[in-house]
Amino acid sequence: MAKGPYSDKVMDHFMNPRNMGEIADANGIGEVGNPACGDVMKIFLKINDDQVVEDVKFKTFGCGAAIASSSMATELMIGKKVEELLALTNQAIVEALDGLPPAKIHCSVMAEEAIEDALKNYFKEKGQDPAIVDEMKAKIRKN
Amino acid sequence: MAKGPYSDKVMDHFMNPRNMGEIADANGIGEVGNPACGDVMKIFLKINDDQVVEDVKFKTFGCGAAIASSSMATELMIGKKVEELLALTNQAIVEALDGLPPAKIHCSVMAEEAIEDALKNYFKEKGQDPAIVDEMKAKIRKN
Amino acid sequence: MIYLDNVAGTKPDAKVVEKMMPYFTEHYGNPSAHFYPIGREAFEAMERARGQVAAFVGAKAEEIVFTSCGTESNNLAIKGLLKNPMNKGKHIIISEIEHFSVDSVTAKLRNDGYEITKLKVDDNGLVNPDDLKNAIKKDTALVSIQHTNPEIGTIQYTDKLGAICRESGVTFHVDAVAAAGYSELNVKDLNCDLMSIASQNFYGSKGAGALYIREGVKLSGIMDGGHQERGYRSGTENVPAIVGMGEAAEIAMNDMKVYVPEMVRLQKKLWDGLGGMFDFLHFTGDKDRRRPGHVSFWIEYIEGESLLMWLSLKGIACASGSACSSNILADDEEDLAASYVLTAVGVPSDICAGSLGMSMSKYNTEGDIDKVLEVMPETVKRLCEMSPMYNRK
Amino acid sequence: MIYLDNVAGTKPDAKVVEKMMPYFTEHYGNPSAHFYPIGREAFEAMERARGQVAAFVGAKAEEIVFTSCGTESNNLAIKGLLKNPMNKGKHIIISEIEHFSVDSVTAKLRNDGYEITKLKVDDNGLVNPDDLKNAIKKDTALVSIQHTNPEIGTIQYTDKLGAICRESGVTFHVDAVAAAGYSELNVKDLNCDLMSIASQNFYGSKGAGALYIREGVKLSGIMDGGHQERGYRSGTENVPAIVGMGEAAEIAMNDMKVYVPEMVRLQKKLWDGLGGMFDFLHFTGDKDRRRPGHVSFWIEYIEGESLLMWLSLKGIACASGSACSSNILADDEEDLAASYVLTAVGVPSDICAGSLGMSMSKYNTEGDIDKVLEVMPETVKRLCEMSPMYNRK
Ligand SMILES: Cc1ncc(COP(=O)(O)O)c(C=O)c1O
Ligand SMILES: Cc1ncc(COP(=O)(O)O)c(C=O)c1O
Repeated sequence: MAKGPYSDKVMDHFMNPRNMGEIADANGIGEVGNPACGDVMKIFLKINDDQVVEDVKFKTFGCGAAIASSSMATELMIGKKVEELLALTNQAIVEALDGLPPAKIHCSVMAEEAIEDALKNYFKEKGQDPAIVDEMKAKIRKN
Repeated sequence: MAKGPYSDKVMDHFMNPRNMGEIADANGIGEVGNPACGDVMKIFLKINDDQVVEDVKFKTFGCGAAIASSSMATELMIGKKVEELLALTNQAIVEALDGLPPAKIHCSVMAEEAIEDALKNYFKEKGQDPAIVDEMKAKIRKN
Repeated sequence: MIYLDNVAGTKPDAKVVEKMMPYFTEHYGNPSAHFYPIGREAFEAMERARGQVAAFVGAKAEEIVFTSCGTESNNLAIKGLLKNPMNKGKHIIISEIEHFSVDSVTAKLRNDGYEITKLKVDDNGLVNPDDLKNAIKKDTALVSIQHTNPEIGTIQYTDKLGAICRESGVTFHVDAVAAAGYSELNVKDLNCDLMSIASQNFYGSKGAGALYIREGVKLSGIMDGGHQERGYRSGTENVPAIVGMGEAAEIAMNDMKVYVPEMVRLQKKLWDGLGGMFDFLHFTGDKDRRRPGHVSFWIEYIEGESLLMWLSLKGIACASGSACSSNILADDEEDLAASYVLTAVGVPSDICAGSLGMSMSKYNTEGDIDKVLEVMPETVKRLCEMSPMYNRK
Repeated sequence: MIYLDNVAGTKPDAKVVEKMMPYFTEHYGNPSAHFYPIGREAFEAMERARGQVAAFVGAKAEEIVFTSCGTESNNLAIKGLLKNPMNKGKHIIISEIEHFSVDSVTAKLRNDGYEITKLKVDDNGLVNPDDLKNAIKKDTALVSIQHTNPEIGTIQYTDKLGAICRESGVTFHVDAVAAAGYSELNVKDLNCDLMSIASQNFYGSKGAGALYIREGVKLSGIMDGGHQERGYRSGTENVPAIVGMGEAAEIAMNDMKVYVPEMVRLQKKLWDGLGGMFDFLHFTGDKDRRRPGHVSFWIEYIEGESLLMWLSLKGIACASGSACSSNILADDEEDLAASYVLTAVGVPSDICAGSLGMSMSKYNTEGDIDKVLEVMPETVKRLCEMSPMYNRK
């Protein structure tokens, strides 16, 4: 049987998405995209006091690549520290999925942005300035 | 088997041309066309004292339609009086051949012209003004 | 696999393939070679096919020109007419929901000084004939309006549009690629001057299209060369595909009265089944004036491609109206813009991301439709659960 | 029937037809439909074929665009380059003996303000590379010179012509339609930027051609629509024919080294046999630089079509170089002008009315050639007897 435009990994995450759903007591929720563009991605984070991701879930309205990117992103996030989350680039997601068609790379970018948005909301909820996320990210990525 | 662009009659006259050859003692020889245009048609007439075509032969350099038109023309000429020859139009030749492709109609026109040329030479040989042919033709065709 | 994307091309009829075969293996000659049987056979087969296609659309054989596909027919109709020295008009009228091959040909002509009017369609995808009447101007050279829309299935009032064109002396081109084999197509009844069809849409093979050119309409060729097809279309003719197209036309002409009513019946079953299933499923196109066997819709909360993928995994092949999936191999994201057809029929782009089209062929069975109706609920449920928008309501 | 008109198209290889079959009967999907197997299979088969064709000409798969025939490839190469906004040049160089599809495309471009230089050929049909060097100007946009002439068989110094173009930074298009399958075609060795081939000339089926477009060369599409073939060629792809072309390319690549030398041997036999037969038979084209298995000539006193017809009646199918017979169905006689190729190679039009071309395929046998050599004397004798010019000498 002919393979589709997506890798086996993408198809696996599309058919069997990991960590799909919501977290009732999430302390960081990120949402990016809008339906008019065909994708909405929402990420729910539960970060413990050691700043480690204890639980993560997602809901995604979008194409196969968007669903797989969200699913893969959550797998890569669990058990990670906040700084590690910020080091997680869209390329890392693409690689973990064994690639995406060029026209679908933006889905992995959305996943990265959703994580960032969730972390900003996490800091905001803690009363901190969400801009800290940009600073941390800039520092991490410089190295 | 698929038929060619030519009718069976044309093919028959192409494969088995009637009256092909020359007449040593012809008293009217007509020649039209030139090789650069792809056709040369030559008609040899032997006309007796009653102005009846006793014998006719042709030689033709040309396509299938040219050969068949010459051959058919000679068939239609034999035993005819001079006036009758002048009444013989290219359409009559085309009809006798069960038609010719539009691009090949000129071959039948050449046959008509070759007959005319042969008659002019016949009258010239007899010491008469060949213009008589044009006059006779005009008169015959008017009716 | 249950194949429900027949507007993208049908399975060729076995009788068509059988007729084509000898033109690969025996009668492989070039139809321009009239003087030996192997060429002459090819030529005669092509002319027989021309007669069959002509009969199919109510035209004379001399009014049919073979092309390589529907797109080429549309390009030839439009560019051929406008670039012909006899044409003086600089104004073209199309509708908002034409196929790419009409829409982008005319868009490019804008650069050459042509003015394009795109007629609006109503929410069912229909052009209002009065709008056409009002849009025609002194220098209107061409009206090109499709017969049947492949994405939303709507069938225009082609005969009325044609009558208006004829009254005004404007050339009327009908893109009937999605219609041939499903609607009666008589060029006289439809009042058209030019009509495009493509073989692979009615059980012929890929590689052959045709353009009807009404006697007296002056077109220039768009492919220059050895003057095949009376100069309208140079290049060695695709004899096997053309022979197949002739056969397909004849079969359709004979069998449509049998298979079309059955397709309409199955369409109604699918429509009613889906309509009763979810209140957030919205049909697109006109309910009555539509291609037999064609059902198209969009679903709130659910993106088109992911639905398409799930259905494919369940063994159902259908079409996504979202440009997103059809251009998945595009080099950049700009090609992922929303379907202009959906926008034109007023589908709200803020809650719809891609529609789905199911188009049957004469080969689909009641069992196929039952299967779709069985698979849809679980598939839609699954995707709704995953959607961040579903619970918001 | 002994088929000796292979420049007009070959009998498809049985292996090619076999490979094509499943794309009519099973994998009939539209290759743009990536999300279900029946479409994806079509897509992948097409891409496999692209790789095969690319390997055949020494290119990368991305550099191959599929078209419907050689004529379309030539149209796309020439119009696509010149109409692209990146092109500024207004001067085109071709030879006097190009195929109609190059000759008439460029002739039409004259109306759009392009200047055309037609390089003379010598009596063997060869372009002198120095003439090309001298003809290139500052605003030369394109040089289009065929690899192999189908009528007289001559093979140009394509690599040298290409080197000159490259040195001058001018785009070089090679019409290799009559060459593919008979000469080694490596786009790098030939220094070309664009190259046209057609499947039916090397044991593929009708309905598929290809254009090699060197990476970096900017072309506009000439068929507008759904952006298939990366926008170079919109329209549903002829998948079966494309699959066949890929297979034909692979077979040719593997087998040419076996069948080409044999074709050269038979060609020599035919050439020598005919040459020794009549002193009024004149060969056309270059004796050494010629398409394997191709012998062409004209005979004093004898018109081409009648010879062609006689040979056909004797079971031998070959080509007449006289436009006369190829346009037998033309509406008027103007189309019956003498071949410009013969004129260009200095054949005297006052004693020559049409040449004959015999072009072998890999399927011709020694027996075929023996038969031709047996039939020719009686046929020529017959026509000489009938010719009013024969005895004049
Ligand atoms: C040199 C050359 N170029 C172009 C063509 C046109 O190719 P097609 O007939 O596939 O359109 C031919 C046809 O034989 C040819 O010999
Ligand atoms: C309405 C319409 N026009 C034109 C086309 C283009 O036809 P083709 O794909 O044969 O080029 C299509 C294709 O499905 C179509 O549906």
